[in-house]
Amino acid sequence: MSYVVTSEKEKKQMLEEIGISSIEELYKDIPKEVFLTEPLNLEEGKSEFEVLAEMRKIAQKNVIFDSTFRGAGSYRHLIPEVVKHLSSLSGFATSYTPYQAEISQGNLQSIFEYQSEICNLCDLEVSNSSIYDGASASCEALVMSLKRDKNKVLISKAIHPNYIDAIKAYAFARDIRIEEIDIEEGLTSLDNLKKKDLESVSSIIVQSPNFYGLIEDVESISTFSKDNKLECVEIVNPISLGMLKTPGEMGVELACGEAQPLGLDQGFGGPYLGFIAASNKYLRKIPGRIVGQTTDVNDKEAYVLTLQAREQHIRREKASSSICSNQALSALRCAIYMAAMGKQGIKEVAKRSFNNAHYAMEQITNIDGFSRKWKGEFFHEFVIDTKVDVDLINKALKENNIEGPYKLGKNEMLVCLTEALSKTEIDKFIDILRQVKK
Amino acid sequence: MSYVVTSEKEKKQMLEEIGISSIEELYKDIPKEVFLTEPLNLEEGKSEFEVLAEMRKIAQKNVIFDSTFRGAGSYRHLIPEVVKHLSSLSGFATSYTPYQAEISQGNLQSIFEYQSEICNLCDLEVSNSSIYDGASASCEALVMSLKRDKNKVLISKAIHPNYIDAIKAYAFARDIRIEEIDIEEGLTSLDNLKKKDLESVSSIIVQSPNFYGLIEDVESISTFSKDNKLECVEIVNPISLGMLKTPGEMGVELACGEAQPLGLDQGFGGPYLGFIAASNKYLRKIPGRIVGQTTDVNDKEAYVLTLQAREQHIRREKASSSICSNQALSALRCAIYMAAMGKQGIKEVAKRSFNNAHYAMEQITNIDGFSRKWKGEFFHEFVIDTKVDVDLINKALKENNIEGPYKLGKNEMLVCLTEALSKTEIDKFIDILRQVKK
Amino acid sequence: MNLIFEKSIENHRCTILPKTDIADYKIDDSYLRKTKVKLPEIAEVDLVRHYTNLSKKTFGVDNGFYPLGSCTMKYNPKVNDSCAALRGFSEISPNSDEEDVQGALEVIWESDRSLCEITGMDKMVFQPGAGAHAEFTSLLMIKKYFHTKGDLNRTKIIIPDSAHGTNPASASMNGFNVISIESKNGIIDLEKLDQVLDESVAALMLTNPNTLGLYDKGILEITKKVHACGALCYYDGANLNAIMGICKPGAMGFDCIHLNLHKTFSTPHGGGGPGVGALGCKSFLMDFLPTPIVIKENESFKFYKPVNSINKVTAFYGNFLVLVRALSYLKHLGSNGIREASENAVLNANYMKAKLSKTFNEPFSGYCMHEFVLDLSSFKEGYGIRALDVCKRMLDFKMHPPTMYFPLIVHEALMFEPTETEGKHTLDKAIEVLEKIVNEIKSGNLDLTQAPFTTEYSRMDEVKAARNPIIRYGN
Amino acid sequence: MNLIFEKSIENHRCTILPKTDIADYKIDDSYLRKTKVKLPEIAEVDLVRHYTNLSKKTFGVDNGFYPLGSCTMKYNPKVNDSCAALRGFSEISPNSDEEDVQGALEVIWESDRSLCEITGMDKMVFQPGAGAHAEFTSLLMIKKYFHTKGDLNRTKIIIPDSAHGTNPASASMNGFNVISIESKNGIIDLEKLDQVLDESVAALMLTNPNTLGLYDKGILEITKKVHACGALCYYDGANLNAIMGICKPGAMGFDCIHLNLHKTFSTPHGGGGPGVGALGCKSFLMDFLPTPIVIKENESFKFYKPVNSINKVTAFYGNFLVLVRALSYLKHLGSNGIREASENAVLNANYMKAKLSKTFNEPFSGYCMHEFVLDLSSFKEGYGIRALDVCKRMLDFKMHPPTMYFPLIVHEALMFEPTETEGKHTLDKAIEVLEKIVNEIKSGNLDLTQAPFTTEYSRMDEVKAARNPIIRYGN
Ligand SMILES: Cc1ncc(COP(=O)(O)O)c(C=O)c1O
Ligand SMILES: Cc1ncc(COP(=O)(O)O)c(C=O)c1O
Repeated sequence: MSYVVTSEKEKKQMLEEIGISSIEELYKDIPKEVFLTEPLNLEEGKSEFEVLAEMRKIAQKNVIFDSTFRGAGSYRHLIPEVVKHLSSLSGFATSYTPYQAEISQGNLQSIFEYQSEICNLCDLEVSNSSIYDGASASCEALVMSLKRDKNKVLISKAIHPNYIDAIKAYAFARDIRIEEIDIEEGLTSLDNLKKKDLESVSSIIVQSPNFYGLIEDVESISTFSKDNKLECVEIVNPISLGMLKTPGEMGVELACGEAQPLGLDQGFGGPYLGFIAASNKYLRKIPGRIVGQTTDVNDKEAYVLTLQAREQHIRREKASSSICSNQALSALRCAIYMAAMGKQGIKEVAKRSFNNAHYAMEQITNIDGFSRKWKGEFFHEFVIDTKVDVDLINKALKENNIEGPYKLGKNEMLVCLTEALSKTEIDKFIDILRQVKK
Repeated sequence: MSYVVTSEKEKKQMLEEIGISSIEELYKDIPKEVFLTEPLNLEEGKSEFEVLAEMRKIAQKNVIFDSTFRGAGSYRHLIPEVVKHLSSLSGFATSYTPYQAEISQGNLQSIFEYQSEICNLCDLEVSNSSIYDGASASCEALVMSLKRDKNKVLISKAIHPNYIDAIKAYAFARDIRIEEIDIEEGLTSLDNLKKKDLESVSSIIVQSPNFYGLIEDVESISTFSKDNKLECVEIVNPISLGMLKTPGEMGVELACGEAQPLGLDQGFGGPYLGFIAASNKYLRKIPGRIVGQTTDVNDKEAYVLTLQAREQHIRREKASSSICSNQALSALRCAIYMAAMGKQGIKEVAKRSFNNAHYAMEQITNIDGFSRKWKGEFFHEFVIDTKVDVDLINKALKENNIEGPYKLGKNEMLVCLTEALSKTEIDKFIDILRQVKK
Repeated sequence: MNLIFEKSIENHRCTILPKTDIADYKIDDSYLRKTKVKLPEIAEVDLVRHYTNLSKKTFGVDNGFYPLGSCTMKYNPKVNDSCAALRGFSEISPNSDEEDVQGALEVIWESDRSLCEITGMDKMVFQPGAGAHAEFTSLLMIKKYFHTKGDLNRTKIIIPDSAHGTNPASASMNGFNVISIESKNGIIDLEKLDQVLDESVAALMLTNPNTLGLYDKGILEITKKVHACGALCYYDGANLNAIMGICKPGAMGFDCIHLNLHKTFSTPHGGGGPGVGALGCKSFLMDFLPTPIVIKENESFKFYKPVNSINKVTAFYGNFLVLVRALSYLKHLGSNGIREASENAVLNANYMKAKLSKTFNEPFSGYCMHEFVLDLSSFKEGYGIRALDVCKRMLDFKMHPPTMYFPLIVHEALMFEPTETEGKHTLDKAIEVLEKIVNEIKSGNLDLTQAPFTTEYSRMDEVKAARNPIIRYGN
Repeated sequence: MNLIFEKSIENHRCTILPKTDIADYKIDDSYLRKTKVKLPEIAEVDLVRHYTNLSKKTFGVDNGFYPLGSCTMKYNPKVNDSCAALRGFSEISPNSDEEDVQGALEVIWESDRSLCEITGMDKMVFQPGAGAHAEFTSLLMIKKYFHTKGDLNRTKIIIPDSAHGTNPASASMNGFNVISIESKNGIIDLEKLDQVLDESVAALMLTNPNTLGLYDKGILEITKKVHACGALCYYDGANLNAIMGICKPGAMGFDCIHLNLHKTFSTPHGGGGPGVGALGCKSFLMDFLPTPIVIKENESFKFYKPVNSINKVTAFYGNFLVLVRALSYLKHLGSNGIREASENAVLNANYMKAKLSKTFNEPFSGYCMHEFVLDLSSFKEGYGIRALDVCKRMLDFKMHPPTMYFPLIVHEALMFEPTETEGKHTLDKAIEVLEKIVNEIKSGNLDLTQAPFTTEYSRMDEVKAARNPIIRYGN
């Protein structure tokens, strides 16, 4: 079927009104050479019942593991049902960008609340309404940080490799040179950083907790940046901010990252949500939509899209980014999640993930042949060196319907634990590791 | 947890306002002898995540068959996703009986529409807003049909046995005598009926299509009733009315039944929806809520609960029934289903079920050792006599993830087919029957 | 808003069935419908708009405070809906073989066990569709119980005048004579009880806490007296939300009981239903339960038919998917949470009562249980403003009014049941609104008989609706 | 409505985590956050009311007509949402092993194959987050393509003045110089094109049908010319809804393309997103696609890294669950349905245009594709009423206004895109409303500069918002 509403009889009336006898006449401007005479080589249409059954079969080809110890940029956190329910309410789901503020206050207010929550979480002053995902948000933040006539950016090698890939793509586009900062004990090397030629450098980008789960000394890096008049961009896991020092506290004025941990389904990688939070000085440089508070003509408190002069539909080639459609519904959902977990809940999620990871680390490293690769403090992920082949470990885990750690190398794995794991699940995991070893 | 909202601090303020120091003081009227000092012997509370996981495990202990040939009062029809979506919209789900019409017009209008659709389907003039289910609706219809000083009711033996059980229960309650009408070739015997002593009989109840799927000669029974000044109640499958002669057309003034086939989940038997439709003469006898059209004081078209004088909250022991909470949300869902299928769709569902059943019947009876028990015309269910043990057949089917027919006896089964089955599924079923036989 | 019929357009379609390879079978014309099927013809988009916009015109618990006394309009946790939506529950047939629906039987069994622990009953079943239906069923069991004993003269049911209308209605559906006894604030006068108690009485139906929200202190004496004359005690558990984990109806001397799972156990009310009428009884009545009941035999669950079963009151096992929600809620709350819910329901009611007693007359002073009643007669006398008017004015403040004119023994009654799922801030807001309305009444500046003023619809012409009933489109 | 922060109350909680048996681990204080986490503290019931009531203040396609030109606000079938909600899609990690996510790869593969058939491209990927992101990515591929060829002087992108703002913005994000060429009604003037075409041009970006809803007849000549000078042709597929099954961009001579699956393929717009920027290209560009792409090898699906990949533009595979919806839609419509959709989108637009041409000025006459533009300059001149005022007045009639002031080349533009999912009755209603508004303008009885009159909120003070931006609570 096709969701065409009009009946044949009505179509006739419409054609008459237009003054033609068939719809094809409307296509007269299309050159004959390209006008299709054969139907598309696709299957015939199906009823929704058949489609749903088919899609169900496809979905069943994916494995949903009972427990997972794999993170690496996409995390299984607990998502309250109320969050799913509220974010699918039809007004939110089926509206477009709130151009008509009078009939979009629900949407606008909820984005304003989202912006506020992100600012609060990061201790910063400005947030936009969303960017596609963490990687693209990092790229946009990089672009925000660029200084005139300085076309080099230093990036930590401990940033998520997929993000580095994206940064390299954006850098190629903008003719920016990327130089990587070495790592030392799994952390961005301050020594290496200090040795860099800063001549044409605009900014430094680090991630904390970094790809390996380690907490970076962002404070020193941001101080170094300030001292050398560089911009410092921190990519941060927002859940960690329930517990760890914030960008704002560390003097970072530009933070960004992936908000998936804040209540979004893992969904094979999307839709996720890139966030950017910054100090006031970036207000007119930040890309994407921003909602601001105002009043209507009757002085009723209300919300509108504001500062649109930054955006492509007004500035065109001079816009700060080309972003138009964004991740509004993801932002709404994260906002609902943040309110559902609330001030205390978000701390608990962070602390619980931290505790689980530390308990597991202790247990794993008690097993012969398993050791931590680096010793630094970490949040909820850590790297284990193992004498056993990681593939073997993961195979054994899979047989128990457990998704094993992220493989970094034949004998190196990135282990992740969130609050979604119970002690029983962790102990079972440890047990299997113990057995594989033998 | 407990969904208690108030914080400890607020509780203190509240206790102060009341002038007490602990909640227990509020319970001072409860005799010491019964005041519990031990906690309830139940498990501790759990988080919603644990509960959902537990319930998921329990749900997995139930088998969802790929295809089913079992009906017998609960039917697997195709339910459009839009029906599920719309009937769960929160205004509908979380409101109570629309006592405050000014803020319940959505609810009231939708029930009014439901009543209209039921009337249209049955060709009758009056419908209430719902009864618990088909069996209880049949009992309530029976009660409506009672005449003063006549305490006997004739019921067909071909009515669904569970309904007969319910009728017997209600009859015992009301001190009504039930007399069964024999069946002949699977149909209510007109001969037997004509031989009954009608002295103290109020009414006759038949079901069509009856429990065995056969279409009863309701017209003759209703004529017989009229001739003998009896009331005639028809229990009817509403989906069949997309195709088959309606109660109204057959002179029946009181119809009732189970509306589950109109878009309700099978859900292990409920929530379903009992409907009652009747001619105008029953208007003040019909139990349950009724919505009527009116205007508000500004002359705006609107809807209200009406004719409430029949109901328990006003008439108390003189009420037509004790029903209070009903199946409003089921009625809403059926109304949405009826609109979604629409005038043509409902015909197609009926016709398709009919065709599938007739095709299957033809195929089955072509197999040696399978024959129809009775020869009458049927809707979408029919009884097969088989030389093979029905249990064996059903076991073989189950191994193919097919739910077999309803077992009537060791060698007798009630086969049901709806539009949800494709030819491929039916052919597979037939194939298995063929093989079991060997 | 236009009716869906008015939006119907010839040959518009929403849902389309799969293609089929099976040809049409013939059927004799005499079987066929000749009249038109007058269902709407409407496209999916128009269907969605119709109902989405209707739902916006329906105020539910998800929209605001809903202190509808006696109805226990708690907030309904969304996780319960997710449980009920599991295909393993929603897509199974009640006619499936026992072995294929063990999970469903487990739901019934677990709910039974938990609710028996909470109420002090021995067995609980869920076949009745709602509270009233369970009342009817229980009384039927009582009737059959006496019949089976050969005690055929028990034709009366005693019901206090404060009882819910379903009580007398259910009794008379069973052919019993209803003996209404006068109560004081719903509290049974023991002397009056004595006067009506004799061998012709089958049962007493009691709501405790009663419909005024008061716990009847004399409860043990009452049930003793009833038992003494050979009659049974029936507990209307609509008000169980006050006493879960605090005391058990079973211990108070009740022989059978109904619970409204849609109230106390937090399943959405759906605009009037479906609910579940859970029916519990002591073991001596178990043989009379509607068939089948679920029993457990070596780790597996079975259906069982009680020997003297009253048969059935619905075709299958009641509103099962509603029961799933209630069980999810039960597991969620657990032992402590259940008691905590009751305590806070009572706390909330007393707080509102205490604060409102400064502005309103109460038919009685002292503590209440989970709900309380105000008497607005003085406003009617003094200012011509009725309880109804106050309720209609409340609509302007985006809250649902309390129950009006129930129980019948209080004139101009307003019955508030805030429930434990409302916070102090919500109660404070409601109190503020009510005080404001009282000021409006006293100042006389606003004609409250015309309220509400800001809602999309104004007061309804109910007389018109009843005088010339239009109850379907196109008649 | 109060902000959620204003509803926050100390120690109120919504979601509670499971109990844990794992003790707290110590961490050096220097790592810890010292500032307060200023998130709301709110109970589930209050959270639900907040958002339920906010959703009621948000007009979506489910509430009414939404002819927002260029945005293709189709009705979004609910079955698509059901597909996306399947746990097998929503609960899988993008970091899972290939063998465990074969279903997900199948979704990507099948979508790729179907959309290539529809567009005439050779490969389609879904990593970009939306249309603009796909534009950026494609231009990056083009840039890398020329770099790899050693052709380093192609620094220009030609874009007609009628283009969407994302086109020039995406070009300049890639360091290209934007050469804007004047068009007539969005139609390319071949002579003007000749003037700018040379070896410094990397690509032409074209929307065809263009943003005025016109199909550029000269398309084959245009792409030929562009190719002749060694540049590539980029197709902005935002308007594909007009021509599916009718003609293929690939056949028109385009080398790469983006599609907005959230438009043409009917996934809900979510208040601004997420969408999917599907990116298609001819085989000679495949090596440059973002990594990884999905390939099929003996019945199983694999990830593959194109040799000259531009790397990545999002971390994983784009907005996958949105893609699931689009695939569900594709399967639903199938070969015929897809063409039917386009035909009827065009029919609907032409019907509205024909009827409205009696009342409004059109910047051009003749047939349009799936959308059309009205020019309201004459009302501005004659009556001082702007396109904006007309839109605001439309709000009173419970419909969403069309796109205003786009494309920029038409002053006082109103751009209507009814889409095929609207019935004639809805168009007729909208036409009636617009005619009524024109009468109001002409009669002068109503001051439309003050519209809307009946909505909950009136016109906004946008200047105030921009002058002193308040973009978060409590600053
Ligand atoms: C005290 C009391 N008893 C019985 C009932 C009847 O319950 P139901 O509506 O579930 O039939 C109610 C319902 O409001 C009630 O409040
Ligand atoms: C013609 C045209 N091109 C590109 C875009 C950008 O697409 P998106 O919003 O998905 O980034 C749009 C969106 O409105 C459009 O209309």
